[in-house]
Amino acid sequence: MNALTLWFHKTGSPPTAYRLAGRIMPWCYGLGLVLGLVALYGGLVLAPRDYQQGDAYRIIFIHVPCAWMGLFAYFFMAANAFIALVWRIKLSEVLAMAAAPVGAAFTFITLVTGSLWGKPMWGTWWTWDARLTSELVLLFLYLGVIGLHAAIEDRRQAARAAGFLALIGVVNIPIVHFSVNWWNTLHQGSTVRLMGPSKIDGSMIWPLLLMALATHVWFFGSVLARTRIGLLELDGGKDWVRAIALGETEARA
Amino acid sequence: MKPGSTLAACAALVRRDLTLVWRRRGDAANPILFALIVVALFPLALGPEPEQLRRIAAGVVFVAILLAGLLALDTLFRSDYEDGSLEQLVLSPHPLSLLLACKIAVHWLTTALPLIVVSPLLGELLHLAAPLRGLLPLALLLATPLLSLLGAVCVALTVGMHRSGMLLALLVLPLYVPVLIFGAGACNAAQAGLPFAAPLLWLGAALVLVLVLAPLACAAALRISLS
Amino acid sequence: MPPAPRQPEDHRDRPALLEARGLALSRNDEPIFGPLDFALHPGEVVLVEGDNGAGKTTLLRVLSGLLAPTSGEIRLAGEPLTLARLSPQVALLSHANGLKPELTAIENLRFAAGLLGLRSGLSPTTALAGVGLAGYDDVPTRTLSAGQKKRVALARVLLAPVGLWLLDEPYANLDRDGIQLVNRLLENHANRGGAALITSHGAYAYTSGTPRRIALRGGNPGGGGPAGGSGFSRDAAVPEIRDGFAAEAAPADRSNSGGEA
Amino acid sequence: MNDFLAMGGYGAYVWGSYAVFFVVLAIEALAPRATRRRVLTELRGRLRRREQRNEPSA
Repeated sequence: MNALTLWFHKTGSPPTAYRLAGRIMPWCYGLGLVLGLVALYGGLVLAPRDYQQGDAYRIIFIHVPCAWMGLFAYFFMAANAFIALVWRIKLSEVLAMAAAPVGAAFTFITLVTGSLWGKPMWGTWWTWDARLTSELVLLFLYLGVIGLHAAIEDRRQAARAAGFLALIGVVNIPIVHFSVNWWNTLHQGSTVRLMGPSKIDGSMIWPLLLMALATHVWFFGSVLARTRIGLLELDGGKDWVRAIALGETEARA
Repeated sequence: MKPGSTLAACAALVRRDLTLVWRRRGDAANPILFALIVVALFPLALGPEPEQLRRIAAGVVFVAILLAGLLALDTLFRSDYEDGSLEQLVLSPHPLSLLLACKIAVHWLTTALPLIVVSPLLGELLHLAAPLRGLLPLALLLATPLLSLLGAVCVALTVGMHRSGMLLALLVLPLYVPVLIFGAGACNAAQAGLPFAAPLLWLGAALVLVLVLAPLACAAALRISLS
Repeated sequence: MPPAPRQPEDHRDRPALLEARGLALSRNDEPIFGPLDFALHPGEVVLVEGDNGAGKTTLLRVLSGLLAPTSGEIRLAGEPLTLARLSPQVALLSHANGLKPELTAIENLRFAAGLLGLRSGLSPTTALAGVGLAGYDDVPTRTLSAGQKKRVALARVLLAPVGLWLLDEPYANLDRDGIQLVNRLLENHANRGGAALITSHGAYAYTSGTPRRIALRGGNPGGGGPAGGSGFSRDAAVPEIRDGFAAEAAPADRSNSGGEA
Repeated sequence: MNDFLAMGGYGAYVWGSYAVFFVVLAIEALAPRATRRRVLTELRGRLRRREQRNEPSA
């Protein structure tokens, strides 16, 4: 066995992964928070007012990073589900299922902030714009994965079934996007482009990118937190979990 | 046909499923009645103006048939799962995906095809525009096998759950979105005097692809949920 | 590797129909059974004993290939069993009979024959007669009693051209004649060079021949001491496997009380 | 300061968006803690059951 596979086996073993995740997780959360606050300062205070949209455009600093995260989390989930189904690696199963609720949260934020942005810009809370519609379908895909995972008793079987669904969804996403785009051209009337070809100033772009970085780091922190729980559930009968379960009782007593 | 050959197995399965449908023929009309009721609800909700109904006719018929198919999906594996014949199917030495393809085909023939046959009637209830009378069944003919095949994969994932109805809808509907868009979209385009061949061709292409992939995915999903 | 299974002389020259090595299954990390090591040779009938919830049914599902084991491997006639390619050499009788209530007995058997093929010299009708249901050909399965349904399911197993039978509680729901019928079917199958693994929750009834027994204790390794002289068990505590020769064979009158569901 | 809060008349939308962002992410970050507590309680129950089961035979 070469050094790399050895390393994977060692890191992929639940107790090691649990400990490693525990060590990295607070850094992700902390870094995400700090970067996010800096980005917010840049976006809300430093960035100039948009000549067309006024201050309303400032929603972009959370809307767009969250939209990116929604997609990123889905691909992260699907990639892990693929690894889990093909090589039956426990850690990947847990990682995939940990990403689902986080991705769903980001997608939800995208939809709500998009709606809040749409009201002053388009005069309506909701429009059947291609992006919004695709985003809605993405949210349903997430909810399907989460629902299926919750509905099956055996944790490994649940992860495999939900992972399989996530893989079907990953094929579905571009098809939905393509079909919704086509559908939208058929009903041109209601289309309003959210982001026109207007040039974005440098003072606007850096908070956006920084916020994207912050959400990514935050995402990994949250995924690791959920992964730890998933590992505990999966390895419930093992000694290392027993030590953790009993250790926490003592700590509280 | 040699007994024990894959062909014989498929034939036996098709014959059995058709016999079963015939023995339960009372249930066969249920999807049609359901679609009829859904379509009848629209004039009641929106008012009887023919012009308004004509505008939405194709879309409403499409959605009604999609929902009727969704309700019928549950019967695809349920009884086979409950009486243990699904296990026998999985344990047979023949390619599971092929056997499942046969099952899905019979299911489509007995649930979706009758709906297509009554679709002109449903359209007439909503004053469907004359040029769409031929196009709507054609679009349905391309779209409903897609719905059945995609639905079968999701049913296979939820097989064995006691109350899978809502969950199944949640899993299936995102997959149905593109089919609905192209199927109903073709009709709407034709109604607006736009070219409508492209969406139909897309549906056809998707059907060929899904015809190959869905039984394989369905078999893999079934193995996961039976374990 | 555990020591090689001890076998009666006449089976030594033929490969094992079924071989399990270190076979174990757990769900949500709760052990269900195992690790188990055993082999099933042509002409053998092995009885899996255990209380409710000991994992008998699950073991049969694993052995048939429906369920992937958590660890260990299964070999059927020397070939490893994988989920991707199930073996055509296994017939499974599970709790659910696998019969369609709307179809007649003969239609159910015809379908089974179409799916799995026919054992040479048998037809659905003769198989039905072989389980004591001659003349029931055109009766809808729905109207049959639980015991008669079990017989139809047994006819399905009988019909399949396979060497290995995995029967889950074959005695359940059967009357005295039915129990003897199962024993006769098993005996004939063993004499033909087939093998069978049957489960029973204690009230076993296989009286003829030399049934070897595997006792499942579920995932609770607390109980049960090591079985003296057992050559099959990797872990002395789980499971306990004994050879069921003379001293262990069931007394004949036990079959009367056996088979209660 | 008031100017900043008003966001050129779009205050409700902008601050509303940011509120949603923070609330959802806060819930999302706190949820694992509750789950973790629940899982550990379940595990302890399981361990206790297992010990009880083993004691009589031991």
